Amino acid sequence: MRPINSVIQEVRSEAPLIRTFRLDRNLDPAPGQYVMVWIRGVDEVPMSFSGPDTITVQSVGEASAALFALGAGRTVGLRGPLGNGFVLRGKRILLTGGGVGTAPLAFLGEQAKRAGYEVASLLGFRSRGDLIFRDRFEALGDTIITTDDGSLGIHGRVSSGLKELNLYDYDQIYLCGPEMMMWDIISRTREHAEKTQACINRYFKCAAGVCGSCCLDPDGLRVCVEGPVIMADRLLDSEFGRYRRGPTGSKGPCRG
Amino acid sequence: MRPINSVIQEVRSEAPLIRTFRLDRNLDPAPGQYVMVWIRGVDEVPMSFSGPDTITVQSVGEASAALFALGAGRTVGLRGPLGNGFVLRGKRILLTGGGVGTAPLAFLGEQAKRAGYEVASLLGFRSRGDLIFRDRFEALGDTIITTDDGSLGIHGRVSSGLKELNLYDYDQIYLCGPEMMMWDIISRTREHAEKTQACINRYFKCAAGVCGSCCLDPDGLRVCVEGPVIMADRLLDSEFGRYRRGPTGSKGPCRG
Amino acid sequence: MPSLSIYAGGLQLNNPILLAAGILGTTGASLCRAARSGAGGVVTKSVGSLPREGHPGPTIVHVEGGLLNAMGLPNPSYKDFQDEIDAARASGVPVIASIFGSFAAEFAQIARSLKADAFELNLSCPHAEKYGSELGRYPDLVESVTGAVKAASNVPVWVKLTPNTADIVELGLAAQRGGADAIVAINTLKAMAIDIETGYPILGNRFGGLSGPAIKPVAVRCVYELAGRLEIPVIGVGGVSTWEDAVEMIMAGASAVQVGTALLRGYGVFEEITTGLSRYLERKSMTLEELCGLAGKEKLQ
Amino acid sequence: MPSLSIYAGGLQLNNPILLAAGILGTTGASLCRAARSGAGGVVTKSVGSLPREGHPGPTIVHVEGGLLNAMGLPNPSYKDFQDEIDAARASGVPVIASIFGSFAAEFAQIARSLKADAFELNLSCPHAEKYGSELGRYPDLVESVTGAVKAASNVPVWVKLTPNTADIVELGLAAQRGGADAIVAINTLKAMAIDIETGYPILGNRFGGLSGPAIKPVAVRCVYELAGRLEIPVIGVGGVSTWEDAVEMIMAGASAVQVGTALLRGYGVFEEITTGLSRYLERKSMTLEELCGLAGKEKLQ
Ligand SMILES: Cc1cc2nc3c(=O)[nH]c(=O)nc-3n(C[C@H](O)[C@H](O)[C@H](O)COP(=O)(O)OP(=O)(O)OC[C@H]3O[C@@H](n4cnc5c(N)ncnc54)[C@H](O)[C@@H]3O)c2cc1C
Ligand SMILES: Cc1cc2nc3c(=O)[nH]c(=O)nc-3n(C[C@H](O)[C@H](O)[C@H](O)COP(=O)(O)OP(=O)(O)OC[C@H]3O[C@@H](n4cnc5c(N)ncnc54)[C@H](O)[C@@H]3O)c2cc1C
Ligand SMILES: Cc1cc2nc3c(=O)[nH]c(=O)nc-3n(C[C@H](O)[C@H](O)[C@H](O)COP(=O)(O)O)c2cc1C
Ligand SMILES: Cc1cc2nc3c(=O)[nH]c(=O)nc-3n(C[C@H](O)[C@H](O)[C@H](O)COP(=O)(O)O)c2cc1C
Ligand code: FES
Ligand code: FES
Repeated sequence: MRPINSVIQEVRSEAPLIRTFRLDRNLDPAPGQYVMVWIRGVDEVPMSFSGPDTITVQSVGEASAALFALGAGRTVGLRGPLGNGFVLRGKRILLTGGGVGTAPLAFLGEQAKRAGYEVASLLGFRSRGDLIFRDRFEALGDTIITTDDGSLGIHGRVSSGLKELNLYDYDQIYLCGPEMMMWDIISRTREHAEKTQACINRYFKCAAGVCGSCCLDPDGLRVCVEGPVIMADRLLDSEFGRYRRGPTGSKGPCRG
Repeated sequence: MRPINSVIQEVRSEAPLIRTFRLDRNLDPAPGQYVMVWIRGVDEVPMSFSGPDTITVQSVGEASAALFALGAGRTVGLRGPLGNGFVLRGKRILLTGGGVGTAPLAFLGEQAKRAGYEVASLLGFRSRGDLIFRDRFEALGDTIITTDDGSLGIHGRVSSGLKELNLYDYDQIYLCGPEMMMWDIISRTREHAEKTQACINRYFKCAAGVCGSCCLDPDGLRVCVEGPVIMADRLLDSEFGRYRRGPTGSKGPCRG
Repeated sequence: MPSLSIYAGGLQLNNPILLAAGILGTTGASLCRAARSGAGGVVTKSVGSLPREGHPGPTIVHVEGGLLNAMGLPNPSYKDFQDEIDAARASGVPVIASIFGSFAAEFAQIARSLKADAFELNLSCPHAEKYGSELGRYPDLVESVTGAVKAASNVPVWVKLTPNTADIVELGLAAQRGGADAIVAINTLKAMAIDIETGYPILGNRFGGLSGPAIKPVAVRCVYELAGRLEIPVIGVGGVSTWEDAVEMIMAGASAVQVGTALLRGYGVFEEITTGLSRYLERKSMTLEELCGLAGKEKLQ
Repeated sequence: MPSLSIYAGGLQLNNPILLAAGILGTTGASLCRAARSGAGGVVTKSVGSLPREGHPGPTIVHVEGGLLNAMGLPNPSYKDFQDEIDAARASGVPVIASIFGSFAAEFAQIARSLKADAFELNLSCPHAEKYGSELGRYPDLVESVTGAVKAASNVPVWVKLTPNTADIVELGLAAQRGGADAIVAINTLKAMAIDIETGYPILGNRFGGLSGPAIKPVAVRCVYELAGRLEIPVIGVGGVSTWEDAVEMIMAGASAVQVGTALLRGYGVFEEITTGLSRYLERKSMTLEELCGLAGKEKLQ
């Protein structure tokens, strides 16, 4: 139950501020589950699995920067896999999201494809240079890409790409990305909320369901243990997309 | 792991100072194993099982007297079964001992008889009035009884009865009784020590193998967990029959 | 079914099983959820006078028989917490605001500013510098902080004590002198865990507090000692995770019981415990009042 | 295999894993057996100046993650104990005599009368009136008792401390001032258990001491705090039951480690722990000295 020591095997740069770390062990995670990564002497932070033995990290602050400073051969402590991951349902599925949120989606898509699902993807990035996992998604099936600056694919936000798709064609939709992007999609596709699984993000402290820092209004859903994958219909009338609590527990705006 | 509450079902008087208590549960003991009996507000003391759900107690001091004061419907706390019991071996067995030590022997004999063993008994008591379990032993097979005062059976100590038997006839010998009686038998039958199992007695405090109060010189054998049944050959060169430690840990004479 | 309702520490409770401080107590919604799940009352996360982010991670470590935590009292400050309390009070169960500070006037200021059904003074957190047990280990400070909060508020004041002391009764008597309406015992034991691959203390703060089943025998002992010596009620907390544990704590002298770490199993613990407790009282034909402090009574059985 | 031999607390030890006081320490034979089973040294049952039978039973209760005991310091008195020590010393490992008393002169008298390789002063037993932690909670008494024994004997003097205090470092500093050669931390936590069928406290003495895995995080914290502040070595005890636990305790700052409750599993624990510890040092290419206190070092990894 203590952090498991893990030696980083390989570090790959995916984009200027995004790197994938291959660990020395497969913790048998379900896509959508996460692991608490202890960067010793710094902090312990939640990271989704981007593969059975990889995490893909965006450098945004102290802990992620410290992780970037570690190379192959250095160690981290792991606590996981934690939380509830995505559940595969139906036959045809759509993966949608953006940014570093594509990490668990690529992992899910690969598992789905092996299991015989038909997989399509709709992904958004800020610009061509931020694109990650393009090959992984394209190997899965039809892939639509949007960029905010139009440097690749459709010009605009992910939701601009929705027009290209008939969501009724998909048995299940899987969502992960910056909160405002996810909210944009969820709120535009309300009629599909019951078949949309969203992998969301809150400020985690304990990651064990006791401290209360990740609880979602108005039901007090503990994202760390009851999520991070949550059916979108439960998010519609929640704080999601409206506000989120930070490290002190006070409310602040949603990022991304 | 805490004391199990048990309601006394029945109390039977076996002799002036000996009573059998039937408990409300069968803890599935092996004959020779014991149970720590918590007489609440008084003490917790070790008692051998005289049957699957009975203990047979001689009143000798505070705790046993307090137990005598409890009748059917009253409760005790139980911790057990504990220790190593007798192991049945061979085909023909001899039960020998005396006093309240006959309790585990009667239990063993009944189990052996059901399992097809041929059972003989040699038992010693102070006098006719102290006799217990006569019917139980006689139902098992040949039974020789000795009394110190000659009021029944052979006049003399148990060892006087040994002359009536050819110990080579028995595959295994089971011994329980006052220490000096057991020592008398063991030291007179040295050549049979390897096939003699003795259920012995020391001052138990923890009954868990940690406090050290029951340890036997010279090997430090923990009677509470490695006994109370011990092969007689391990007793031959031990403190057994010579001295025993009391509640303070200091050496004193053997009783009985 | 026998009634579990009870008047304890100045509050009327539907049942004596409460949510402990710092456990799922950051938001009004999570407090309401505890109430809906059967808690007889809920204690909030401890709030202070300034926003705090708490300690860096790891903030918890699972250890044998328990949990180590060093959250570091993260909280938005009392100025940003009334909404959460109000939301929690909508649940209908009493909401006890846990508060902390580093001197009496700071406690009093917070108590004056917040509206809650009662206050619980955290004089016992073992891992936040200048707060908690760093004050709570001194009887004179316990007395003066309690007195200051009593003077500043007109709701019941509970004082939560630390077991990291040679004599918890001294601290309890001090709180009683200060006018406390109840004692809450115990907070966590100061403890730590070290990563044997590297030598790093695991908790971001190095030191933390041990909770869960591991500390129950210590908590039961503290409650028994306090209940035997004080006139005010004692609320028991520490390692309670089953109804049997709750019975033990009440027998030791607890008028009510708080549950913390057991929430690792989910919100279902409240119903599990209250149902078990009711059944027990029914089987024994006893009332909650008769059960309370039974272990300290002269004549037993 | 790396060497496990170490000089600690004034004694040369073949390995740093010792038998703790009061565990299978009543007879010379059981102490020898611990030595034969691989203990690097053995501490006797605590002996006082008069024979004591100890508390009535139950003297132990199994609890989650640990053991409660209230033996009550049964012992034949030092006058009847030299034989046991002599028999134990024949094993070849150092024999540390644990002694207790209720004032400095009583300790000194016992130390003057017994011949052992070292003395361990029990200033920490939480469940015997007028002994143990009833003295050991006061720094001035810790200092004076230590000083008196130092003056009365010419072998190393170890002082065993109680965790039932707000600040164990204060007690450690007092022992150091008194001239202690090493600190032993920790004794058990004062605790109790109640029988829920009847309300009876289970232990004959009602109160007892909690030991075993449940207290390891408290022991590790105490050792870490003491090792960081004292100049004399610290010997760690509390909940060690695997080699990983021993590594953790040594990293926290323990020069040697005592094992108590884990003997519930039998004498095999000594070899299990020493073998695991050797293998670990080999894998890490470290010496025992390098491991000691690693968690408190500034630069790690
Ligand atoms: C379930 C889950 C899965 C995640 N998966 C990934 C992933 O695959 N890749 C990735 O790059 N990031 C992921 N994150 C976000 C990642 O945890 C944060 O980016 C990281 O904690 C930032 O730490 P920092 O010290 O670098 O930045 P900080 O300077 O501490 O903070 C930067 C931002 O990150 C947020 N953050 C900081 N700590 C946490 C925390 N403990 N929990 C949640 N948010 C935090 C802050 O709110 C802040 O907005 C995930 C978060 C969650 C909750
Ligand atoms: C394994 C084992 C099995 C036993 N089985 C039986 C049995 O089936 N029937 C029976 O009547 N007795 C049995 N005894 C003995 C019984 O435990 C003692 O007679 C009883 O503990 C006496 O307690 P008391 O308070 O009545 O007497 P006390 O006044 O305390 O002592 C009377 C005598 O009993 C001995 N004694 C006291 N306490 C203990 C103890 N905790 N452990 C061992 N000896 C003790 C004392 O040394 C003393 O000689 C057994 C003892 C052991 C160790
Ligand atoms: C994660 C966590 C956070 C806690 N936060 C607080 C707190 O803010 N204030 C407080 O008084 N106690 C706090 N505690 C202590 C608990 O309220 C409780 O006293 C302790 O955990 C013992 O009870 P338990 O074993 O039931 O958890 C916290 C405990 C845990 C585990
Ligand atoms: C049954 C038992 C008896 C003990 N007797 C003593 C004693 O006589 N003197 C002493 O200093 N400590 C005594 N202790 C405390 C232990 O030496 C040790 O400090 C404590 O149990 C914590 O270590 P552990 O978890 O490895 O058992 C005793 C502990 C137990 C469990
Ligand atoms: S992060 Fe603590 S409850 Fe979710
Ligand atoms: S009675 Fe304690 S070791 Fe046997």
